[in-house]
Amino acid sequence: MYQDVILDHYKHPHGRGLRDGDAEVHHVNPTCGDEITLRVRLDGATIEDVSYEGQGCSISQASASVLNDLLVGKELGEAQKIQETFLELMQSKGQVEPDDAMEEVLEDAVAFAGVSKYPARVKCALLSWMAWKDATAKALSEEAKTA
Amino acid sequence: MYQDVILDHYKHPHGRGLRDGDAEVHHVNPTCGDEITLRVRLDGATIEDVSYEGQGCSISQASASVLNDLLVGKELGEAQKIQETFLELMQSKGQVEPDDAMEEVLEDAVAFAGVSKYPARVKCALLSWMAWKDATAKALSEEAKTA
Amino acid sequence: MTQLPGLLDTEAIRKDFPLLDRQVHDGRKIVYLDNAATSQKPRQVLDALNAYYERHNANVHRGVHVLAEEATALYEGARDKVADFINAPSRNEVIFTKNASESLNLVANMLGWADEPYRVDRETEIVITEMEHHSNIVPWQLLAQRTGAKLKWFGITDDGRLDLSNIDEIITEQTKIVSFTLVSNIMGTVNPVETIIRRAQEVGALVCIDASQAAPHMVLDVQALQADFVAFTGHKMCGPTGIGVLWGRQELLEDLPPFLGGGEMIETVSMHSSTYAPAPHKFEAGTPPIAQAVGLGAAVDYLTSIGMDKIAEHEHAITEYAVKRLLEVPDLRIVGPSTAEDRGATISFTLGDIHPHDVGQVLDEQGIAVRVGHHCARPVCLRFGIPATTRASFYLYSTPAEVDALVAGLEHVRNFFG
Amino acid sequence: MTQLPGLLDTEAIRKDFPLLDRQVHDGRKIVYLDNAATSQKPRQVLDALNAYYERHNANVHRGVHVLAEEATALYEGARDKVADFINAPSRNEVIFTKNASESLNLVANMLGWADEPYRVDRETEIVITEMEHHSNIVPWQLLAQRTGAKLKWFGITDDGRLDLSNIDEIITEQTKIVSFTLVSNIMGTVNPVETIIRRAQEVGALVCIDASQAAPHMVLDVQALQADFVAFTGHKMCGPTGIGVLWGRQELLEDLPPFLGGGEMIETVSMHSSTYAPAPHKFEAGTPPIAQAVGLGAAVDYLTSIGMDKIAEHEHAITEYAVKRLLEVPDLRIVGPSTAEDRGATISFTLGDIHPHDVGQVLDEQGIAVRVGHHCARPVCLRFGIPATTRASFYLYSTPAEVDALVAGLEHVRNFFG
Ligand SMILES: Cc1ncc(COP(=O)(O)O)c(C=O)c1O
Ligand SMILES: Cc1ncc(COP(=O)(O)O)c(C=O)c1O
Repeated sequence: MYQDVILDHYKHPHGRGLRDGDAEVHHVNPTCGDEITLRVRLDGATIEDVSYEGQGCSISQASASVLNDLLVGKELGEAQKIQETFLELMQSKGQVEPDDAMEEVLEDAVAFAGVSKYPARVKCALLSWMAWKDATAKALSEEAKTA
Repeated sequence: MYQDVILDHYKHPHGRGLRDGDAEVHHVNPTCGDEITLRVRLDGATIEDVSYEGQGCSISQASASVLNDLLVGKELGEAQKIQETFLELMQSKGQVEPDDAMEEVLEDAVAFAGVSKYPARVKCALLSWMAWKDATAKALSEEAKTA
Repeated sequence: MTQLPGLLDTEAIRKDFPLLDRQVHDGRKIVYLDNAATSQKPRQVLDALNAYYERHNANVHRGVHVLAEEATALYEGARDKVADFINAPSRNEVIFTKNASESLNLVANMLGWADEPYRVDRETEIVITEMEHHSNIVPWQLLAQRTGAKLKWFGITDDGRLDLSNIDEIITEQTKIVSFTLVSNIMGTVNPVETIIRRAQEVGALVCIDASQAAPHMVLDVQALQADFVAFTGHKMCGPTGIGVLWGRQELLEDLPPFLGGGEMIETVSMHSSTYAPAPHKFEAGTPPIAQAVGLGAAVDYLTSIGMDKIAEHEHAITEYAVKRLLEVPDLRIVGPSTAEDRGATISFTLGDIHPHDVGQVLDEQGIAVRVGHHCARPVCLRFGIPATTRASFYLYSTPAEVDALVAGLEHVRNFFG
Repeated sequence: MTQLPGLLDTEAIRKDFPLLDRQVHDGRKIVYLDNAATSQKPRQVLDALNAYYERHNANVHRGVHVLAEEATALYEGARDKVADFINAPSRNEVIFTKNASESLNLVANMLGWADEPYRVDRETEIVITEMEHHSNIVPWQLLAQRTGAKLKWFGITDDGRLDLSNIDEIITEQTKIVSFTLVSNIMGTVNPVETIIRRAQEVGALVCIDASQAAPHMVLDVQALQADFVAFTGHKMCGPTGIGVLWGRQELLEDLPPFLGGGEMIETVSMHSSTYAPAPHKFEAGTPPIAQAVGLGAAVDYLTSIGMDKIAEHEHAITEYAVKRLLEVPDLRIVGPSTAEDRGATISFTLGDIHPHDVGQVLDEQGIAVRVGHHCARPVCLRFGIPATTRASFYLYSTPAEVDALVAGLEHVRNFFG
């Protein structure tokens, strides 16, 4: 399961560190103690930044790095689609062989296909993605409140 | 386990019915619902009467009848010895083969030796004996109080 | 051999159950008619237990090694099987306990510690029935004592049915919970769920169904039942001892507080406070009965492969035959419904003045295993003014020949004590 | 092969454990170092389970037929074996539960519902420690929340020992109960029972000992311990899942109220009220884990046949060797005592910055099963400011070669993430 891509992202995470954001969340994987603090900054429907800090295994760290790569600069609708595709891949129990279409959407994130065979690690891979979803919802609802 | 002696006592119980007594107790075997109400009448250290009423299986009924046979008219010390010998026999798990000495003490009650192999039935055989012990203690303590 | 319509191929089925070959008392093959107490286990279940221990044993959850993942998959797979078996809307509604008694205590305790609107307290009423197993009486007595709530119950008619004539007085606006058995473990009565649930829903009371004597014998569909909780036990349905189930509606399991605290049921723990995992884990403290859940999963597979509807049909045929044959025995009185309608394959009776202990013992000498006593339903005995009954209870492997053996055995009992 | 003084004949012992032959990941023989989570089961225990189900299975107590008597004798015989194993003054002090977590919850709930002088309420204090398993934390947190009692605890020193420097402030006249683990499941620390018990007795507090990590590994003598309650779990000591034990002093078990209500635990039931059986039955509601108790009895026989003192000696030798070898691994830091003195065969460590999940996964790929995470003792991780540890834990069948395999595996982990 430790694809080179994953190890690369783990050793050299992209976009790590907390920067300004519209909403912040703190998520924990209770079974193993992985933690992430994640902020989202939106500009209308565009994701300006996803910044994060946390501790965890290579899978959860690399996954946050890949998320940063994939989502920053995207429109929310598109980001949502990427998130859903990643979720589908991770819940596939190793049954889904990523095809070209999936690879186009997920880019580096297809490297996580192997992780989906390990139920105990799926949560690690999803930690940052769930945090992102939560933070985005929060940012949007705060925006709605101030609007 | 159903020796003829037991069946005889069951079908024709001796001394059944409640008569005057110095103390009365009501004992229940909670696992099977066997019940006995038993009275003891003492004359000094002599057992004048043991009267009883109850419902239960052949073993518990026959045992009460045998008890009445054995204990009425006896001195308390002797009765105690009979009770203890019977208890020993019943707790023997079928390991004790009653010898002449035991037979002399227990008379008909040796027929219960076979019952001791059946843990679920030992309590039936002992029900009236435990009630007798309890009632006697009660009678003595009431006597002590009024003395 | 007696042929009845609807019988299963018991010759084939009995080969799956090693214990049914057991000989007792000098070579008599056992006639096992104590299925309401516990069922025998098919080879398939024992194989699943052995395979688990010999190849996959590890503690579940929290593990990254291959055994831990296999054990977790097997354990959670058993939850899926049970969820399917009872047609649960979600697998997360299936809680593994140690037996039905724990399941019922779990419900009582959830409600005792709950906040409004579920809380049971001195303003509220708890409703049960006179035909409950002690495991569906004592938890509610304890809850009533400890909260000040009032315990009420339905009585029993002369033919062993629930007396629902005063349902509107028993179940009232004060009623928070109604808990009753789907099938009586002493009389075999199948109770009218719908009538009771309709009234409970009218007043907004929760409903808990004790399905311990139903799950082994009939199609159990928690959605069709419309109850809020359903409890049953593994060992009566071909599963191992040490495993029970509580099914509960998801919203309730989310809202209600935990019962036992410990490993597995938490989300995060600090010395100052803890938060709890979502259901079902919230209610499964400590290392669960892993092998036993796997065994129950295999039992459910086994029963499903035969078909719960077929099993019900088989038992109905046996019951009809048994009722008919038993009523031919002089002085035999059935305690409970004396026909095969709306009743399960459990038949309690008295035999003249002969005490059930004696009946059971003399039957045992002939190799026939029945249960005698109050069957953990003493209020039923009190209701009928008897100290105990003799109870014969059948299952998917029971045969008409075993009914005949029972009847012959009872004749012998009568002669013996006659 | 490395020869150490005090080792058992593991070659012979390992033949008893079918799972140890298991191959994982393309033919690697498993190196099972997750014994603190659960132990493997010897053939002797599986045989006892199979014999029970194939020949003797019936519900216990209340039965007059031969199977019921055999099952009862086996179940109660297991109680005798366990009583002997822990040197209990009376067999009636041994309560079978489903696991150690239930045992600990049982104690907490007995006290929560007890009358004076045992009652825990807002005037009283409960004492635990920071190194408890969640199963000895959460029940007391729940009890404290529900009764208003104050929860206090002993801290941990830098080398993973209990900090008893403030014992007189922690255990006071208000303390009703002190509950602590004999051996830490995360650090292996063996705690100084005597010091704690002496102080508890001074103030008249009850003492509950969590012996889950002790009973499998050392001589456990409840009389020598002088505690009031001792809890442990079957699956960690070669027994089946689904069985735990609570030992309690007879007078206490007589005085304290029941917990779960139901069949088996009653003396007599009417709809209006019930009375309870004497201990241990008072605390065993419903059909008990019969086969599991029988299996635990066989496990206890097995352990005794080898000798608990010999097992302790073996594990001490393995631990000494493992500590020495592990400390040779660069960047490896042991969390807990870094010698083999007063510690059990459970060793937690961190490996540089490599997350334990990654350590465990890469070890697993080499067939080495360790546990990673907070091991249901999150407060210990918080105390040391780490999210998790990697934990290797040994048992009577562990060998020096397995220690070597672990060390080689860790080198590989370092290279992989280096
Ligand atoms: C120290 C300690 N206490 C309690 C427990 C709980 O045991 P169980 O999970 O069997 O209830 C464990 C193990 O999980 C333990 O290691
Ligand atoms: C109707 C009913 N409810 C509850 C129970 C309790 O089940 P268990 O003893 O497995 O907890 C039983 C059986 O003993 C039963 O027949």
